[in-house]
Amino acid sequence: MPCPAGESWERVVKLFEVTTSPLSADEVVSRLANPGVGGVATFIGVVRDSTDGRQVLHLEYEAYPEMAEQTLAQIGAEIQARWTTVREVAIVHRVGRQEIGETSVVIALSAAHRAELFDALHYAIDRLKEIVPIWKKEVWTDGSEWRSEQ
Amino acid sequence: MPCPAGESWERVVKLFEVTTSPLSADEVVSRLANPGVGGVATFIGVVRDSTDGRQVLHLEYEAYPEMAEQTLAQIGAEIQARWTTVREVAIVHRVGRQEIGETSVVIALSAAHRAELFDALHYAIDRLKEIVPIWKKEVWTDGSEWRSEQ
Amino acid sequence: MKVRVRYFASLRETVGLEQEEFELAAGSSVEHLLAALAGAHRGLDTRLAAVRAAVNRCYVSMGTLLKDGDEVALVPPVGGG
Amino acid sequence: MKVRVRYFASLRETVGLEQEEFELAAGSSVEHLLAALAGAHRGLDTRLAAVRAAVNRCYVSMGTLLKDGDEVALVPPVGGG
Repeated sequence: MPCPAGESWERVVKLFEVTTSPLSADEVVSRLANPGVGGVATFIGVVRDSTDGRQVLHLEYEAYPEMAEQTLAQIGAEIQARWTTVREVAIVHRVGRQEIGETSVVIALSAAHRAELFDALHYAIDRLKEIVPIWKKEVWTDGSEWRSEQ
Repeated sequence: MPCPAGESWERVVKLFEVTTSPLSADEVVSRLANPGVGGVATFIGVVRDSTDGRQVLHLEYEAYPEMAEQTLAQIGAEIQARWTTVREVAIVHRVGRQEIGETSVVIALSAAHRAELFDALHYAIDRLKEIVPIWKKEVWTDGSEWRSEQ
Repeated sequence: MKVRVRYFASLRETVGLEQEEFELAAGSSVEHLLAALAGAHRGLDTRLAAVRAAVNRCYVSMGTLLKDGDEVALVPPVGGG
Repeated sequence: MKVRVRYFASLRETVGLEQEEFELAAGSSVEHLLAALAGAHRGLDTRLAAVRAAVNRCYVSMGTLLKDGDEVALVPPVGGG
């Protein structure tokens, strides 16, 4: 008699993910877990209460999720090709409604030697804002607008 | 009759701290809490399992705690003087025995605009290793040694 | 041939659809598709200059030829992070 | 005058003390103190070239004059992070 179906014994870790769940930097960093690594750098995007002096009530993020995860993985590959001391990359972006002060994105990079982490981290967030199909709508008391940095 | 002594209603947040407790990046980032901020970058030091190919069992960190907290605060002040878009800085360093994979230090910086975060973060960890009176002893199966990058 | 067109964010609101099946002549390019969509959806025309196109989840140039069953996404300026 | 001397890490192990009160002639500098400590503690002499000194928790140069009650830390090469 075959074993009953159950949860897999494997822990499946997604390094590049779009999710509606709240984000934790510790949790994203734990996806990199590797005791050989000496340093991790993260970028944490936080929902701001204003842009251009206008009071934001909350944000709505929308994604093309399949392509967003694919482009996040592409950014990871670009980084590892360009900065060879970077060991692992994880990027998790939250979508849906988000309140002021909540975390919208966590980028985490690990390296045995830290020198290249910082340029790579800067590249990761710039590139995310350039190619990843995720959009954000600011909701004010008197209206709303889709924002982009482009 | 005076009110009985009790806990203060104020939440006292230490931005620069030496502690024996385990560290959380989320917790250190929360010390910066400010809804006006759009980006946070962190550096997370992780205890490595080897240096120079030698297997490390665990590390022992020792500090001159009063001076260490004072020099951490000095690094924060240096950063805010040099990179004016950096809003807040928090640095928490753990001391005592630490196992492979544990977090030894968390540096967190916030800024309304992200461009300067990465250089400032790089400066913070380099400067920490230069001036903060904290020492680390590697313990191997066959001995131990105080390490420094200098 | 038929392609599946997906709309997001401001374009989703302009068109009023998340996606649709769209019938095209064989040999059509992305550019041909966009022109046809602009004819079919009021208000889309003026928005297309800022739009990038992705076919099967990869960005492509406007001259890229489409084939039956392709998923074509109209990507307005992104703003994650 | 008396100063409090604090030892850390490898120097703490060399000297076998975490701290001590040390009697010095008035007008002594950090350099004078270090020379006196090297005379008092076997094995310290060869270690001093790599040591920085902190007085009352601030790094100082070797020529800095000490005063009664100062806390002087001998800081071997640091290695936090």
